[in-house]
Amino acid sequence: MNMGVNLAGISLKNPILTASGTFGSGEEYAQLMDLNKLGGVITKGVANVPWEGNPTPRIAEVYGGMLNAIGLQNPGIDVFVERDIPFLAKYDTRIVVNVCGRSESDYVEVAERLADQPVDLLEINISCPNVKEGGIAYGQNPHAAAEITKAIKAVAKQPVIMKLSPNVTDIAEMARAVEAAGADAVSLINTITGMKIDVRKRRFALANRTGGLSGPAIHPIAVRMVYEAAQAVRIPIVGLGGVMCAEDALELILAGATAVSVGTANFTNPRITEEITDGIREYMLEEGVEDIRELIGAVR
Amino acid sequence: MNMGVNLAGISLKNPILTASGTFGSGEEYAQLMDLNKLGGVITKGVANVPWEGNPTPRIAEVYGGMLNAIGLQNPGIDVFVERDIPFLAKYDTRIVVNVCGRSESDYVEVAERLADQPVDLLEINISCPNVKEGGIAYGQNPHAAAEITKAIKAVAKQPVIMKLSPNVTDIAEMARAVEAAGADAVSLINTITGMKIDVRKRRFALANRTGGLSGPAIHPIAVRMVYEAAQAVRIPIVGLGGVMCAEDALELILAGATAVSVGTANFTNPRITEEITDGIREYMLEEGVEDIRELIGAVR
Amino acid sequence: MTEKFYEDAIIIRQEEIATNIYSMWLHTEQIARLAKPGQFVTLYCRDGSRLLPRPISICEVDRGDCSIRLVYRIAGAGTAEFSRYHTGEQLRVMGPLGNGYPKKSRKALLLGGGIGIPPLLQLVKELNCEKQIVLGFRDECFLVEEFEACGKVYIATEDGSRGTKGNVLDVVTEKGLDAEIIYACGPMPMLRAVKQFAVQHGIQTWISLEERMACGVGACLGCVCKSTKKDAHTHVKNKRICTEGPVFRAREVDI
Amino acid sequence: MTEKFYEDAIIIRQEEIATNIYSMWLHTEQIARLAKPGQFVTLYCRDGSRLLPRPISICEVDRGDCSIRLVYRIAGAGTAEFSRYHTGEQLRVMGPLGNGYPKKSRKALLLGGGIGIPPLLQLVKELNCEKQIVLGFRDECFLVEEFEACGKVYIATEDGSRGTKGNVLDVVTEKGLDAEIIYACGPMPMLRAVKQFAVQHGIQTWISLEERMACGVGACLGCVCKSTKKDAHTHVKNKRICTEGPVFRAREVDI
Repeated sequence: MNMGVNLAGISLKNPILTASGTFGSGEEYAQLMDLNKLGGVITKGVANVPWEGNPTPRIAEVYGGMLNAIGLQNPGIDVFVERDIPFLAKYDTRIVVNVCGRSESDYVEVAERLADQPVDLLEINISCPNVKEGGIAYGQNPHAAAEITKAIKAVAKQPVIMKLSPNVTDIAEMARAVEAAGADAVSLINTITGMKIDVRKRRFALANRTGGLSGPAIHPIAVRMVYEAAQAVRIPIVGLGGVMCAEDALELILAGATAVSVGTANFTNPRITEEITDGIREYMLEEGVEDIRELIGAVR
Repeated sequence: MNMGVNLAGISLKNPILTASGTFGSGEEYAQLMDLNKLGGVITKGVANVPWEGNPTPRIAEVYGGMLNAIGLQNPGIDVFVERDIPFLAKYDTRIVVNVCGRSESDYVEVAERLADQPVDLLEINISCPNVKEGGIAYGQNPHAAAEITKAIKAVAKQPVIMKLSPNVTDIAEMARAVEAAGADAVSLINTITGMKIDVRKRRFALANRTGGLSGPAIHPIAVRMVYEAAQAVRIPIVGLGGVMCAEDALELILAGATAVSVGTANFTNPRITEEITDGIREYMLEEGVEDIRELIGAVR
Repeated sequence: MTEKFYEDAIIIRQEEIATNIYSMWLHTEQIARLAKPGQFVTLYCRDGSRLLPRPISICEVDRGDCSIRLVYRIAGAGTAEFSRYHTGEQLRVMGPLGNGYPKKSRKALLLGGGIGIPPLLQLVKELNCEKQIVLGFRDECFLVEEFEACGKVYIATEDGSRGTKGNVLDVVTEKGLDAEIIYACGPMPMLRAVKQFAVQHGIQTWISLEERMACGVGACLGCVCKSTKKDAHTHVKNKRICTEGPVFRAREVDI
Repeated sequence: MTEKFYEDAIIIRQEEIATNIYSMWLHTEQIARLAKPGQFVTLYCRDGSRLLPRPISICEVDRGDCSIRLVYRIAGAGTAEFSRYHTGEQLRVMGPLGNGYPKKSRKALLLGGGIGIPPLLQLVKELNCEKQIVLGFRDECFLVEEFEACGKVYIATEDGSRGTKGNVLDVVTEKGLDAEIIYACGPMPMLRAVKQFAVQHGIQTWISLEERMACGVGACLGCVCKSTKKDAHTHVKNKRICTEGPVFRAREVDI
């Protein structure tokens, strides 16, 4: 039985990845679960320089999900290259570096710094709802998304995954735009902009007012958008959004995802990624599926 | 203590309404709760002629919510005027008729038929994700939304509430477009397009493939969009989206909603609207709020 | 519209009567008093991630004891949650819902398949006529003794482990059963076959249908079935299974 | 990084020790063995609508019995859920998390306010020095007897119903307490006042902070506080309360 998939030319031992921002660079989870069992780790977003992120509260729980407004706090590419990449390189799993920036040159600088690094894929975050410049400004406009894609592709030595925002009218249009601009893959969905108000204090629950909604609450929206993107583009899709169990991951795969990122669920159970991979294996055995690739986009 | 609000010139005894499509025309719930305790009933959408709606399955449960793809089945305006309006007119509550159509002339015809009827407000559904023509085709394009608003305003004898879709990049732009076209109010959010796949049967859970996601899962998105719309327009806002309790309703009011519609929660408890109204009253007593209008848009 | 209530019921007892098939007796304030054979109730989950009430047919009614019996199969997380409840625990219930079976005093044939069998038990207890009961199972049987106390029972199993090998209609043919009225509940393929049989033999037939439901009271139009004539309420060729049904004259519906 | 485990714990007993304040003893496989004063655990809700684990400080540790005591206030639906659990029930726990208090053998002043009091109990039990304990409450007191068994206890209540009317620092001033080291946990306004007091008197002070958390292990960067110097891990002036904290040298953090 084969659980391996090919993501933009990179082979993954299984389709389960960790979603950016929920797993650090793996070190914090390393003693709670086995990183070697992951198809890959998608790191917390890294910029060309350190970012302080947003003020607190940065987190609010909501029904069936959570809001976050971290604001892409990160130590900058230098520390990341010195500390995080060598740590991850010790494990038998793929390294996908999530890249964030405030301007095209920020993104390009990070991609250039990573060119000679033992990194398998780049995931470009153009869909963070919690930063003013960069982030979602690129993610809600197909032309801007295409431009940033071209600029990064011009310097990147690894395959480039463009991470798309669900906060758009037409996700298929966004996917087509980055595909036409040379993206090797897309990942979707990033969080959906949400808000929580503390009715007793009569103020926003998050210092940033709005935050990104993640968790099972958004899963049906992720399945729909992965399906729409899969009908619109030929490049592979990394599906994510509220995956809590093997069935959720399989829904995204059947809708057209080649790989699946698990995010918020890591907070509910640090071993969830392994349980999801085991669950997919069981499903394949029970359903007589020889090769997981038979399932990719099998529901049309 | 005052719980009454003024919605586009119509006074409501309290801000709680029933969301269109979840409450029929009230008759089915009349023996389970007291319709007189509602600020108003927003009826199931009605068109100029009967609609058969979509094939089944039309319903799928998802984590913290549900998907529906009813497809606006309705008996048509003639039956509605003969049967549903007289039934509702017996109660001491406002009557808000939700209007749907496939073309501008469909909407206009219904608005004209209702002109001499004992109806307090019209809510125009330009955001149903489950019908091909009409519905969301108008709801995702500001120009189309403005055109249909003007056409209906030209014939409507009651204040017109335009019901907006959350499946857009910029909800504020949509709200401004219908305000400029003469809308007396907006209501948001309608359901978010979602999908569920049965992984064992490897097919879509809904015959329509996609359906509208409702329930507490979407509440934080509703709060954010109501807030964004409230910052963008002067006309009153009917807030809805996953309201399950008084706190949820208060969040929408504090974000800028003048009234709140309760939808999916009716399925979890047929008396939920009364419990929400009681909960708001308790909150006002505990917090020393004399007039609920003090709370509308109080968080900025 | 039928009188219905939304109330807290108390679990009198619950047991697994076959693999993943549970029998739950509930004490209710009002529902037992009103319940008729073929009607159903909806049960509400406690877990906040599951919002929609689960429709479950009424298997038996003890009006004196104000209690109803539900026999259900674990079909997902919601019914799995119910199966973990213990005696004395409360749960929210709404009902009785739907129309139920008409009770005619004619030579009756009751055809039940799988988890469609339970609603026929209260019916057979209340029917005052000659009763022939055919129960179809995949393999494991349940409720057979209760039915045998009410009339002649024939059994069909798909694997042939008990009674006739095959389905309920194979029994009807094999035993040459005839009737003036048929009451049926079971999976759609069985109901289609029963309708066809009824048409061929010109027998009045009542079947109970199921569909994904949301409100359970006729408001949301989620659980419709196709009807042969325009429905008086919807004014289109759709009938609400939760309200006009779940029991329909076979010829009324397009299945 | 401190060793931590994700395990199923069993509730030994639980009781309400003051209005909405619960004391829960948990039997754990590994956590009790490793737990240090000032560390915390996260508890996972069963209800699917609540996803995030709840951080709760460790009040007492019985390593021989492999058990830990948690004393928490009902602050929302999650803690309300925990308060309904009974002896013998299981719940998911992760821990021990965070750094905990350093144990110095110097004349100590322990300052606890409200629900910030519990983590000081295990600390006072393990400190081997002169201990002055000041506990501040709004009105209702709890855990006082346990602290009195470990050292001299002074009480402050906002309503003056017991001990000094006012807060913990009012007691320190009124009684003229002095110390070489201060350990404090409580609401932010109290901690700000304690930091100011410590700076004025040049006393080494350790405070325990709290913030909304998601992962609890330092991965998500949700629960940071502002630090006076650039942090060695984050390389910005943010420290992770769940990892570099929850206990900080008062001068390290900008509160």
